[in-house]
Amino acid sequence: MQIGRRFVLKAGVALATIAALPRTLLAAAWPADAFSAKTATEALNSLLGSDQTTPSDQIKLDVPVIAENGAVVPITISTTLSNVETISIVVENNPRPLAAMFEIMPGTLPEISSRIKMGETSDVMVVVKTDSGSYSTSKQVKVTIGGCGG
Amino acid sequence: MASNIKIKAKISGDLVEIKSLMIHPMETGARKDPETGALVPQHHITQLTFTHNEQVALIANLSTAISKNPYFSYKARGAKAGDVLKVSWVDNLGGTDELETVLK
Amino acid sequence: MGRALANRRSLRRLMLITVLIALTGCATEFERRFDEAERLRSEAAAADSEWLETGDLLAQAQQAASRDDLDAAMVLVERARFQAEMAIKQAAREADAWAGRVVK
Amino acid sequence: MNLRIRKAAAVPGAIVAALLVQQIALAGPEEDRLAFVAYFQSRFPDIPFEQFANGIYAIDSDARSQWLEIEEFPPYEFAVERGKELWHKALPNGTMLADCFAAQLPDIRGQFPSFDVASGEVITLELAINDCRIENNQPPLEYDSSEMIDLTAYLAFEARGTKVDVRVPDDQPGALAAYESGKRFYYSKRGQLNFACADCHVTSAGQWVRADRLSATIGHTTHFPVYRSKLGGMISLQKRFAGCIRDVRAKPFELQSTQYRNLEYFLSYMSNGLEWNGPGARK
Repeated sequence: MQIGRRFVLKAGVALATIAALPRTLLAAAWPADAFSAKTATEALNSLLGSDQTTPSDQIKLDVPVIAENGAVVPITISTTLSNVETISIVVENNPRPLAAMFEIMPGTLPEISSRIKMGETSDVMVVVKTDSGSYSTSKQVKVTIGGCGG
Repeated sequence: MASNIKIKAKISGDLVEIKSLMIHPMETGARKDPETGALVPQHHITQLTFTHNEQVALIANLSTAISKNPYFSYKARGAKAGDVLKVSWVDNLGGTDELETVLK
Repeated sequence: MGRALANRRSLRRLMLITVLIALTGCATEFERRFDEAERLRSEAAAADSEWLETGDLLAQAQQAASRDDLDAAMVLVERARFQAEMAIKQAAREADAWAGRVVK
Repeated sequence: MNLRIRKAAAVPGAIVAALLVQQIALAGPEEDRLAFVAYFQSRFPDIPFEQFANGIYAIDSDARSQWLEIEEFPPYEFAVERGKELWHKALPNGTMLADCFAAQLPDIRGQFPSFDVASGEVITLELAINDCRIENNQPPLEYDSSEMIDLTAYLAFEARGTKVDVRVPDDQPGALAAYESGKRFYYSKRGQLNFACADCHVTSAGQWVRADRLSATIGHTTHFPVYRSKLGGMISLQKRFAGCIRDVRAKPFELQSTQYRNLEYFLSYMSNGLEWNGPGARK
């Protein structure tokens, strides 16, 4: 389903056409099972068919060492890997580890920034899926309880 | 009325950097209402789509682990002034919002 | 007494005291202590020195009294009185002490 | 009522002389400010003066980089946009809020807090906005309503780059009294934890309280209203005062109470010379 949809998108069909596609096809787009998984392994198995990823130093992950506020943790990801299809953010110690999965279309560079929530100190893993496999890197972000901060 | 989505785009050469910020509570479903003590139901954007001239550029599939009032940025090639950029989202409760802008 | 007052929790403190006196003909030990603690609380407030929970403690004392739980009510009133006294002492001490901290 | 142009009331020379003596005894506002600047510059010799307007982000580099990420596209921009619409919308009688202020848009924020001779009180930007509404038969806005926050966010944004220049006129005994009252508030211990504002933000500035670092006094008032990530929304300066006061377990005062306005007057004076850089983003 995922592949079929990407094929359609790569063919450059307008969004209006996609919106007209059967509901089931669109529903497949938001991977509900992966998002409801309670462990990183489960989430990756559901999302990519395997939790096996190749560690790669071609992925750059910018996250703070100590999060100022676990509710807003800036994250920037970029990679020099080619033919990137998706980029996923997995916060291992969150109750639902999969935070986001970005589908990168041709012409779009694999350079993404966002802000995520972290319930506690955790490794943040980024998985980049290309046409040749799944690659990953991870960094620990410490989340602390505030002192006063009014 | 002020839109609930904002876009900033910066073209340099054939590269464009797109930043977007939107108002959404991104409720986890685990937070209690401070007044009533009742759990606030989960309410989050599930899918966010960016298109350039009606071609899909980026789809972000999201969970509640994206911060309140979500922010995203990305870069794309082949952009030029006059291109139409559109951001749209749907959330788990059927809510939607979108914003269209012309690159300058 | 408690039964007669059961529905009066939402009335203001002063009203409660008035009603108590009206019903019993005289102020009980609890009422006297409550009155005193409330007087000290407002003295602390007038000195811009009231502590965070003193008013809440008094409200809780009132609720306990209206449930006929006088033991709990007395403990709460006592805590409120202690806080108010400390706050007044704090304000008196600070009347001069603050000046010694000024950065020169 | 015209809030911005006030002729200095004539004060007999004897009173002026008496006040001068008193000021020397108390150390005047400018001496206080210079003492603060010297104190913080000796505590943080590597931080240029103008950086103090960024609070703790002037001091902590990991926190600073996260703040800069937020500033890439800060959520307060929505408040600024809404505030701009509100500002440019006429009141029912056709009056614009701008008509109540003599200054140009970028200078309105910087006119407050100021001492109002007629009422003998410190006037904040929030009071001035409400005075304008009342003069035009509109109900005042709640001080922490989104409309008020949005309007002040817009005025703060327009004021960016102008310098804080709060005045405590020498010929206004009431002004000095209000300033002194705010100063005294800042240095007085209060609450169950027995802390003065100054205990944290002067003596312990830069130190950790659990996972937070304490900011310095100078720069405290330059960037409000602020988007707090913790709240996912905007708060005013005085709401922030209330938060600090609750943290030391003292009972907070009403927003725009005399206590808070005098405190704002003193604290804003301490930021003189820094740039207005609101609205801000904080954790």
